[in-house]
Amino acid sequence: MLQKSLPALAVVLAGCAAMTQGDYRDRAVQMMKADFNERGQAKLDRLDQDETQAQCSRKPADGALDKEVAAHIEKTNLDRVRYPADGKLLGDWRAGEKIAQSGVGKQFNDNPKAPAGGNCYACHELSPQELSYGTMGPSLRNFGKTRGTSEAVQKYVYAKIYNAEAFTACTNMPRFGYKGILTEEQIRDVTALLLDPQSPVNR
Amino acid sequence: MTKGFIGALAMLALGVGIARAQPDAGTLRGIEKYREALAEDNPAELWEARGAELWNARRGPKGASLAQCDLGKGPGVVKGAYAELPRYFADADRVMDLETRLVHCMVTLQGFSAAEVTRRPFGGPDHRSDFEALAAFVAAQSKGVKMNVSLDHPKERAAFLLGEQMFFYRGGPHDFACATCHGESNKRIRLQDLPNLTDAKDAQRAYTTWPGYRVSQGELRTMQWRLNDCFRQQRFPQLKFASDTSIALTMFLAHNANGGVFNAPAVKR
Amino acid sequence: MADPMRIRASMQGDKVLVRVLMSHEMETGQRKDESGKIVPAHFIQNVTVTHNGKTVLSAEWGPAVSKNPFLQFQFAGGKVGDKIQIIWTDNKGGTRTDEAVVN
Amino acid sequence: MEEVVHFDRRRREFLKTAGTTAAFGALAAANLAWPGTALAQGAWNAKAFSSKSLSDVVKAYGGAGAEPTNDVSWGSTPEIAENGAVVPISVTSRIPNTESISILIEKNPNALAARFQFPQGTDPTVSTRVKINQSSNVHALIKTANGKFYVATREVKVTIGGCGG
Repeated sequence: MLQKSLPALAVVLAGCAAMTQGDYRDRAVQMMKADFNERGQAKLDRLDQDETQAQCSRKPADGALDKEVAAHIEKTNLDRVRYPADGKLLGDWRAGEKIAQSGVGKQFNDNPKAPAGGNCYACHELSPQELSYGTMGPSLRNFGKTRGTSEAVQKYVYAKIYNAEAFTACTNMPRFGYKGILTEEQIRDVTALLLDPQSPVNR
Repeated sequence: MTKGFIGALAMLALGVGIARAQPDAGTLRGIEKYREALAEDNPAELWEARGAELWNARRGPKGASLAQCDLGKGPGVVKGAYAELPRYFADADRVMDLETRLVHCMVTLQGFSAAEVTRRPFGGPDHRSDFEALAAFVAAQSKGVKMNVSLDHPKERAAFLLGEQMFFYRGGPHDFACATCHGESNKRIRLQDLPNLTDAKDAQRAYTTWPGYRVSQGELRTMQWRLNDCFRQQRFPQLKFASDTSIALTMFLAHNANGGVFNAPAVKR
Repeated sequence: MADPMRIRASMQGDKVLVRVLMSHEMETGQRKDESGKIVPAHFIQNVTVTHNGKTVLSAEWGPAVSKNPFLQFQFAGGKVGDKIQIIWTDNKGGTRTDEAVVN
Repeated sequence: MEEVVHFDRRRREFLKTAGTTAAFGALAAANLAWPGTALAQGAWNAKAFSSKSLSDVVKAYGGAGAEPTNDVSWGSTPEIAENGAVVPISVTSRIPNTESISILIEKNPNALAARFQFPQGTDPTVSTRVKINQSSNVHALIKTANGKFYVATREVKVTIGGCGG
């Protein structure tokens, strides 16, 4: 793999003074596609971007996200939200807590048959018992206590977990339902973790 | 989906944004004490010692040592070399990071095949990595030296700009890019501070402390390993060892850390 | 992994402070490898430190001592130039002896 | 096969390092008979290291019980550990005639992690690093020259770290 020939790169780089940002982007994508090996469940198609991923691959120098692009991202992703057919949005908060704690799933060394976690604590504060929480996302402490459990709130929480891009274009939060990371039942359980009055999040 | 519902959603979304999680001061002080207690007597020294032996050992089909390996500051000059890597090497007509250069020297000086020496580049319970030992040894010879990575050569500049593109490239089932976790300041994942690798100060602090002894694994890990494992957690496929992508990203990170005083091998969680 | 120990022995006032890093897996016997098989326990059981031939510390360890173990202690009666010898033995018969001079 | 090779290598290195005196050769040979082998240089108390509780460890070392004490300082021992695989533990006993300090992790599968014996002239203070499976009480068990046992306890919390995968 180290003997990989680089004539294509050499040609491109020879004229690099004239290379534009777009050229670098294309060249970077080509380079990445040559430089990964598929392993386990992680095949090379994971390097292929969908429209949202491409629009959200932005450097600070690219400036603020265009309002129309942001609206487009949110609209297309909202259209992709699928609620459970039976209309039930709240599951078991205890199962939700386990999902929130678990960071496994979808990695090349993970068992593809085992359920994935949501890893919520990596980025969010939830139950007060868990001291080890991240701050990439907002605190979700007392989430249901302060917002209630109306159908609108339930639908929002379910949809936010299902496809966060529907509400915040280029968010750091994965699209757990749309991308098939969590199942319908798991999303219901995490929704319950946030909203159930008995959940430690609200106690 | 009614207009009213969307409006309610927007308000809820705003409400969520108000209460930012504050790090628990007592917990963080405790963690700080833990890190201090481990900072001295770093087991990385065991790797440095083995790396020094490997560097000087006559090995390979040519029975040569690495003592004549040119890490960029002339054959055999190790002191300060790591603080200037990656760099362009005319003899290979390629930008190389430390590990790629070590492969080059193992091939050209010692007569090993690249495939052979890179078959299992990372160590584990049943396997020791020569690269991890050599990287610990070489990196330690740059302690106290300021990071000074050049972009003067067109290929160095190209590597940096390609690395920048890769850093912000989202993909995989989780939509993660390097920047997802390392593009903002003052964030934590669980209790670990996340360096903002686009910010000079954070980039300096992060880059100058790799390689590091990873206590969770009991292994000395290098920048090549760090990138490999970040991509695993990004849910990407497996990054090839010493690939151009790995070098470009390392160039982006190393150059962002310029001016920082090198201080590795360090201890890492 | 019988790499040499890293031994530091230095005078701190009238005491000799000894700090040691050892290279050892300290396998617990409870970890599974990638194929799901239990990796057998493999750990240092005994450590003996001598100063000019006299034992100044002896230790019994179980597999709960961390991988690549660290040990620090201090004793009286030593001086610069004295010899410190450390021996460890593990549960599979592996052993290692290293020496250092007090500085 | 791998292990056999390793063993031979270690044994060779040992013999090389220690010199091929008869005494050391015999020691290396004796080690072959693990488990349960008492080594010439020091015994390894298999019963103590398979004990699940503080009281069983005390019994394994010939005591009836341990008296709580505050005459122990914990030095750089943290109250919270970022990773349970490596937790620095530092114990100093102020109890006169301290002969040994044992470190026990209450919630580990086997409680006893390590035991240190201090001959005359060695300070009853030791630092090491241990594995702690989950947040747990850590005991410092002190035995004095006249056979009495004392125990000091502190809690160490172990956190979940990193990206979680």
